[in-house]
Amino acid sequence: MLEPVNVSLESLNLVTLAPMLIAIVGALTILVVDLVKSGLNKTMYVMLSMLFLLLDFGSLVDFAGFFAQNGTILGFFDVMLIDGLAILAQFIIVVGAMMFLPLSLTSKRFHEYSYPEYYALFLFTIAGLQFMVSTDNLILIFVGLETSSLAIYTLIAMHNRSKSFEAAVKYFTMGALAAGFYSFGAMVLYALSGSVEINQIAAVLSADGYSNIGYVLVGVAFLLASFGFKLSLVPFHTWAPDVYEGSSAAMAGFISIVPKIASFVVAMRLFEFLVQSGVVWLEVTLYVFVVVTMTASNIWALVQNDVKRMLAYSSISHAGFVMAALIIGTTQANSALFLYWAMFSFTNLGAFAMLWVNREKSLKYGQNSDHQFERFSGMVHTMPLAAVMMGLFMLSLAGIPPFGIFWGKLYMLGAAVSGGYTVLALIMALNSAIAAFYYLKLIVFMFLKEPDEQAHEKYMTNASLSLKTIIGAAAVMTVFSVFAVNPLLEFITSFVYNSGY
Amino acid sequence: MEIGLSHYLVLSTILFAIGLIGVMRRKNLLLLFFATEILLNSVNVAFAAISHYHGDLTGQMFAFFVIAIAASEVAVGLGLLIVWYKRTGKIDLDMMTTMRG
Amino acid sequence: METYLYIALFAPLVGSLFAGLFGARPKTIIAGLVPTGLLFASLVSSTILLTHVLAGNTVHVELMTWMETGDLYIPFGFVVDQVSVTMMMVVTIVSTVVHVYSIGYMDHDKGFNRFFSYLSAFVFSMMVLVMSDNFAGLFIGWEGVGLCSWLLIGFWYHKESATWAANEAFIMNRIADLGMLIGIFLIYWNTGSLQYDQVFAAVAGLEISTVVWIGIFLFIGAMGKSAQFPLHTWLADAMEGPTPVSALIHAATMVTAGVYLVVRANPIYDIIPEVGTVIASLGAFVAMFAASMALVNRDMKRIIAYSTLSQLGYMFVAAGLGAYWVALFHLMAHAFFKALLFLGAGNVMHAMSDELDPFKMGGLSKKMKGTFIMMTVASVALAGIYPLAGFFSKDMILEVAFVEHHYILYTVLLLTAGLTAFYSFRLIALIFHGEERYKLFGFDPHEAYKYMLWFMAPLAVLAVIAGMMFKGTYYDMVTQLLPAGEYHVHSAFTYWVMTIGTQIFVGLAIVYAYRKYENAKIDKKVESGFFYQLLFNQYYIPQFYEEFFVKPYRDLSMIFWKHIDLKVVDATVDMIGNTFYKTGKETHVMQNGNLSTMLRWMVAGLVFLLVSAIVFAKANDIFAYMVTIVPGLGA
Amino acid sequence: MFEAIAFYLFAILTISMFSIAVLTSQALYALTALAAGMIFISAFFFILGADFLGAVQIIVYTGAVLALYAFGMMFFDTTRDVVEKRTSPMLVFGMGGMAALLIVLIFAAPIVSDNITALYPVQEGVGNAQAVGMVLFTKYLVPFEVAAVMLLVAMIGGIILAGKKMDTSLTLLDEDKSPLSVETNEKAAS
Amino acid sequence: MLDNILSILIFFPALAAMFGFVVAKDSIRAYGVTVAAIEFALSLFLWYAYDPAVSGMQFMESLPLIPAFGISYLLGVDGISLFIIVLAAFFTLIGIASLPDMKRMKDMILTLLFLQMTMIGVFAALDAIVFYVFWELSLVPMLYIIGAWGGPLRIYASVKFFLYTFTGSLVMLVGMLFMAYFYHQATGTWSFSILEWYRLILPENIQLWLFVAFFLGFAIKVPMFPFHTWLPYAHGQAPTIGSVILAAILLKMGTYAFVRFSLPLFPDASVFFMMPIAVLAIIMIIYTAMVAYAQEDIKQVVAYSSVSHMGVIILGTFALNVEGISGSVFLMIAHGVVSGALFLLVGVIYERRHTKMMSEFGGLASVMPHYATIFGVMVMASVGLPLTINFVGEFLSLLGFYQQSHMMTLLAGIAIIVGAIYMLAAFKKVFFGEVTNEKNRNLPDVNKRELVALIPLVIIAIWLGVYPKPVLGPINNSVESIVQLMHEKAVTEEAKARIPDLTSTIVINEAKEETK
Repeated sequence: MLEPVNVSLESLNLVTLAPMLIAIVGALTILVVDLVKSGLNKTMYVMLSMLFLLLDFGSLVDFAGFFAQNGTILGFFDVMLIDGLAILAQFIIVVGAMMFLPLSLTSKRFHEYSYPEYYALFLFTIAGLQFMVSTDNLILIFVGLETSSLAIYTLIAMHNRSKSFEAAVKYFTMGALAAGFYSFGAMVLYALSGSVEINQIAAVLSADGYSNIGYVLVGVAFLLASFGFKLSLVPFHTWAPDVYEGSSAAMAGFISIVPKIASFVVAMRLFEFLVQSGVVWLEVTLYVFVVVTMTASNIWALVQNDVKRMLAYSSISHAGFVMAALIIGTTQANSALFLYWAMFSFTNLGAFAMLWVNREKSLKYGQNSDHQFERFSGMVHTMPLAAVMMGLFMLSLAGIPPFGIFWGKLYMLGAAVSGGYTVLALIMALNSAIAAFYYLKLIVFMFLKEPDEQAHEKYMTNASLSLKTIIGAAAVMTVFSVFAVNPLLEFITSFVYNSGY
Repeated sequence: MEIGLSHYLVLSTILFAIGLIGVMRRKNLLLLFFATEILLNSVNVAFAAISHYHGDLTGQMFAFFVIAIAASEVAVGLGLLIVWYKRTGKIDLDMMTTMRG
Repeated sequence: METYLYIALFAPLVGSLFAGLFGARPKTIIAGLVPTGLLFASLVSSTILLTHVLAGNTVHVELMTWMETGDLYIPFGFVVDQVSVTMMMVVTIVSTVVHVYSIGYMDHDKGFNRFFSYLSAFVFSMMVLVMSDNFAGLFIGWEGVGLCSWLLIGFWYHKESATWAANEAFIMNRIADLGMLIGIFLIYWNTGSLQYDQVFAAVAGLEISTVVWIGIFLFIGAMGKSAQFPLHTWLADAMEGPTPVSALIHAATMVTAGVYLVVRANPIYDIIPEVGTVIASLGAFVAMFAASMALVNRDMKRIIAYSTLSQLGYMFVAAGLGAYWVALFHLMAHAFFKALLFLGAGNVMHAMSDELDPFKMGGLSKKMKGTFIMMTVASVALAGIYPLAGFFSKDMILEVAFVEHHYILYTVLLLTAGLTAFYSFRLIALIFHGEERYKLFGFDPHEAYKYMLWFMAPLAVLAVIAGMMFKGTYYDMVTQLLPAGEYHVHSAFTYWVMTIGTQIFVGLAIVYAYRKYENAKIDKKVESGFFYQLLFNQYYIPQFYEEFFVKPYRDLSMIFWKHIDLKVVDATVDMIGNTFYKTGKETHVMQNGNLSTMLRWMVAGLVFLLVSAIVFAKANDIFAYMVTIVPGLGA
Repeated sequence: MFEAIAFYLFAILTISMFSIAVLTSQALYALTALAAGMIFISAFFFILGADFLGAVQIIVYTGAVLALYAFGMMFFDTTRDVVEKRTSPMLVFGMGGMAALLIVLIFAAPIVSDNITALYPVQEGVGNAQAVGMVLFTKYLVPFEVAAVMLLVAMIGGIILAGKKMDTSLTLLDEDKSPLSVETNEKAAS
Repeated sequence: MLDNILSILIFFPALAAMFGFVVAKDSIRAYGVTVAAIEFALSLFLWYAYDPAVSGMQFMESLPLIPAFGISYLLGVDGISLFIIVLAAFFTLIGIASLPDMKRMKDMILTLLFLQMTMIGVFAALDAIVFYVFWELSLVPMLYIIGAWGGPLRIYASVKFFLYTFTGSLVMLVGMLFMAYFYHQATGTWSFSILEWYRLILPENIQLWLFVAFFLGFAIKVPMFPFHTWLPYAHGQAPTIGSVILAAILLKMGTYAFVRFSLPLFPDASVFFMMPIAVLAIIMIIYTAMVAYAQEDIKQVVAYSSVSHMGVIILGTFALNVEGISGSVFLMIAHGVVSGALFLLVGVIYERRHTKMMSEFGGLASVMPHYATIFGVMVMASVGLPLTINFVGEFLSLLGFYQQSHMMTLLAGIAIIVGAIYMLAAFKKVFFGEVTNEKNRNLPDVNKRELVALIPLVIIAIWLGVYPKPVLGPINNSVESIVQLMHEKAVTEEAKARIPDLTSTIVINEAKEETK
């Protein structure tokens, strides 16, 4: 007979679930409100979601304080693992979500924003991602990942036009394949170690000295393929441009930032111990991935005709850049990852919001995508302020100091150099130069070309006050980020360091 | 002849490969989804086998969750297919190439 | 005395700036008079300074610091000593005359004001050149006269030939200036200073090879300004400038700067007689070479220019052989009579509406008596007939060569003296004697303004008496600074034979020239001869330069630009960019929008990972196996 | 011995069934083969003593998933022959076979590890379902709940996407056409 | 006021530009001129307050910016940067004052003010990252100026300019990070302060690598052969004001950085690379001068001449002695004045004829005598006539390098010949001869607005040529301290020998003083 299990409630550390539960409760609340009274205005839902996200954020602040004092928190039979990485990642996830959510307050009417389910799914996504980062159990990671992914597929499709369906289907199908990879990889590791918890796996593997290196590598290869999909590493990136193009700009921005940071954290947990324990193959492979991803996506971004697609490739490239942290593996590098991503999120938010603001319902004659470069030509004459802001975002993305991303880049390159990866640092730096070309392309269109005769008035079709506020805030953050870097860096470094990375 | 873990793993691999072939080969989305089910199923066999040979239940847990995930994927996937089909009348993925480059 | 020094130095500058104020306005006579007056003031100051120096004093002032960095210290320092005062006198006298003359000569020219501005600026530069107490200051004047020469040669900038000649002169001078600059660098890094006194004091302690290099490089600088072979072509072309300019710059002053430099740097050249010999040989060669070209030329001014060139050769012979005071003396005397000759030629040109071919003149002596007399005097002086200035200065050089046992040089110089007499009187004969050919060409010659002639008179007087009167005083004065050396042939017999022989030889040459050219017969046979053509075409050197330097330079520049800069350097840069772009264009089709392709890419990625993983794992295994079976591989 | 026979039998069966599912051009065959393959898979679960899993497999897959697919098939009218344009079959089979071969190569060697300790050991005398339940509701409670949320998400997603809400695209609709008219119509209909 | 004067100098124009967005279009020029004049006055005040006897940094400001990574906002000027700052303020002033009427005047003036911020920032920064920030930021306004107001190829030119220099400076950034890392290794703390870095003595092989990394960034900026090809396009396409600022100030960033970074940080590497760099410099001097000679566009002539002169600056810098470095720093200022003026002058005829082809002109001396005079003065300054500003710099640079290599200097000295060739040829083509093109017959001479810009430049060109001491003195002091630092830091024997030890010569100088 099975013995009854006595579990004290305290040892469960139920509180570790708080942030995710808040998001889930938020989602359910929205669904319930809709059941009680349907047809409410979207603004209500947006603000409701914002409130829950704020609560979520508050609980994270609480955790951060707790972590700073007591270190890593385990909960629920050690399934939940709230360490510095988890807290940092959740901060980025929640803040990113809070930034992108108000983009639904458009003046134009879009399909997805008219339905409360959108907001519920949005919150579910957040919850899923939060689960994903705050555990080292492969099962929970998988479930969290799928929760968020399935919600995102739906969110993309809810934009409701044929391109968004196409994007959702592509994303979904490839996601299903990646899920297969993930489960296979997890299976191999489980077969090797008898455990699905990363620290256990690491312990077991190092205990027998990686004697079954072939198995390990097969498992890692599968997991790498799976996270390569999530992190859009070449050649697993092919979904990214299409999905970005097909989804609404706001959604695209969200996808480019929030889910990725979750995947980064998981990748850090999964791969870094392997790199550290001298699995040369993984180091080399990651090196190749980083270089190829950065370079190839930059090269493809060069030839894009659509700003959104260009930004998609650029996001791939940035992801590749950040992946370098996994190879370097020092505290500095891991801190740089978070710093970079925090800076990147502001800027990318601004850039995508800008696209969102000038979104029109129908395509003009001769266009086959929403944000062709021609649309932006001569923008500085018609809308100087908007053009300047977009220009700032582009400069920041290109890594021109003193704008946001530069500091991330600087710190990451610094980490690479300090870690002894000077050649990698050079490659990364030179890639920024390639990337500068396509960011400049937009600047060239906005500032150096004459405006298109007809297109004058329609830039801000979709703008509303809240959108403008967000863009303005993003611009301010981008410009004055230098003052935020130091506190941020100290905060991040202490968290990363105390988590043992 | 003892059936060991390796046998199951090899079987799982073969099934997985079949799934991969299906994923790569199918142009009809619905049939492509079949192939993704095969992928997940093949892994389940392996999980069950490992669980058995290690005498550990975690593998079964994993397999259980994989089944749950597979089921949810079907729901969303079919939903997506339905809207797509309603809009275009096709579920052939060769028709889905408006975005490229 | 310092006040006089400053007046002498800066009065021309003030004059230049004053005239410059009117630069773009129509002619104002005041723009001519004021600089002239100021220059006269400069002349007076120079004379006062001369008396001061004659009394055995020198003036040395330091106006202010120019450059000071590291160990380098260069002030604007000026010195009036025996050498510089001589030069100052020459410069101020000739330039005062030329200024006055120019008021008449440039009377009808649109650029009257501008001309005086340039001319005075030139005098200022020349004064800086001669008065400076250091090599850097000398270089300022050196380049300054170059600039003014450029401005004045190209004064009539509408004329293609004038501007071309101006640029040629400037660039050729620049080539030599590089040598000069290097010389200065050498001096600085070896002696730690550029002040004459410190340099000359230190130079004795240097290694001889260093001094040789210094001497060579300074002389290269001198070669450019003094138009020595092979940098001589610009001088003849410089005759495109207004004639007073030719008189002042290209006869009396600037071109002698090279000689001045060698004279000034005599402590350096004294140490290195071998270099001096080379200089003297080159000088002798140039003397002969230039004279030969003057024989056949049909351009009045060019003939005089070649004669100048030839005389500069003489000076270098003297300087090279260590007879610095002789060189300087000839410089002075030459300045007077050559300026006079040029001014006379200017009168003729005026009279003949800027016609330069003497074969179109003839018999002008009746119409232009004053000019005729003066030019004849100048030519006699040039030919070195007793008792005119040329005799004392030029024959002295012959003696120097003889005394120093350079008989080849002596012979060359002697022959050249004959040639000089010949071409000088060929010119006189063609212009002033014989038939009045100008009528055939419809010219109506007239004498120049009276005051122009009056102001040429001092030069004429000097050309006559400079040798006789001043030689003693000059010698006493100059040898206080320059190495004294009496160059007398020891045997009185030899001396008389030489002197009289030379006089007779020269006289014969004059007579022959008269006979041959009085009637301006053109001997077709001779003219088509090889030597005539060779000389007439200046030994084909200009063509040679054109073919082998100018054209290749132009072509090479074109190649550098069109083929290397655009097609190699720039194209490489663009190629890097284009490679990325093209790669993008070629490969972005892999994103063909088809889901099947995407999935296959994913699987391909996986397979790639697996392959590499297994290769790695197997390699690892094999390596481990090898380690076990092969001892000594290490673990 | 029995185990070996069963293993090989079912291995051959599943492989062939899945192969048919993947290779056939008849959609109906594919579906049927898939269903059969799923059931054969559950046989392995039973062989391996994972009874609970086997039951879940049959219920969820054959019961739910395949029913959904069948419904989808009817909806999409793919019962007739699926015409598929093939591109580079060599590549497909090559890569698939390659992947399989590589892993098999590794898996041919048995996993030897002394360090594996079962964290949740299979206890003698405890029914599989019971044991699974124990683990599921202690250690894996959180994933279980999250899985529930996931299913909820999938449900909402499925309903939203397949339901009427997506019929008229507000995104593409002009502003002046009142969305309310659409929604009110819907409400009236429901 | 004095404590923060550098910050005020840097941010005042930027702030003014922000406010300038509000100013109405018709008054913007007055606004711009006023702001630039105030800025210039401030810079003059800086010069006035600067103590020329002190060789180190003055007006230091320090504020921790990112202490966690050792980045601080550290400013200061010495004799080397002081005058370039003054020059930057000056050129912005006359640039705005002489701006011809153009479309989008307001944008132009505001951009110029932003550009001014970045320029002054580069020269005032003493922290490598702050330096880098301004260094990169300066590309942006320049991109806009070239790209928006330039010629037909403007977009190509501006993007090329941006990308090329950006690429180079990224490599430099990696170098900086490595330097900081090395500092971290040595001291245990992060720091990007140049003054802190000065204290590090690096092993030679590290010096070599770092030198190369920094070199790439600087060399492209200078631009050195063979990285120069962006420059002709940038100049060729840029509007007058763009060329002026580019030639006068922006190019100086590269040469300035050599003096500020490469020499004192890597003395041994500087000695090691002296000859290769000298070879490049000589190629630059002669080759680009020849290319300049082949040009048909007057502006391209000036552009290539600019490159050629930069070669002399480089050569002077790598003379590694006080004479050479002082000369090269002085030549930076001189080159700024002269090539700035030449570009302004070219702008004058471009404004009138909208062409820059020399074949279109000819005989302008009689049509525009004042113009021709000023042009002539500047041509002469450009060919390095004594008593003009360029001569002092060129003379000292070449003089300095002569100590290192005789042959090289002889080759480099060809600069004075080839320089004269292309300049005079161009001058001749444009100004001499008869007026052949009817369009040129009635061109108006320079107007007041243009004179406002040109006359001061002429005055400076001659004033500093005659009396360079006020500038050369402070430069000399600061350069001496750098050379001494280099000598002390040098590791290898060769470097010790090549870089003079000033402590020994100071004794001699004192002895000299006594004897005077």
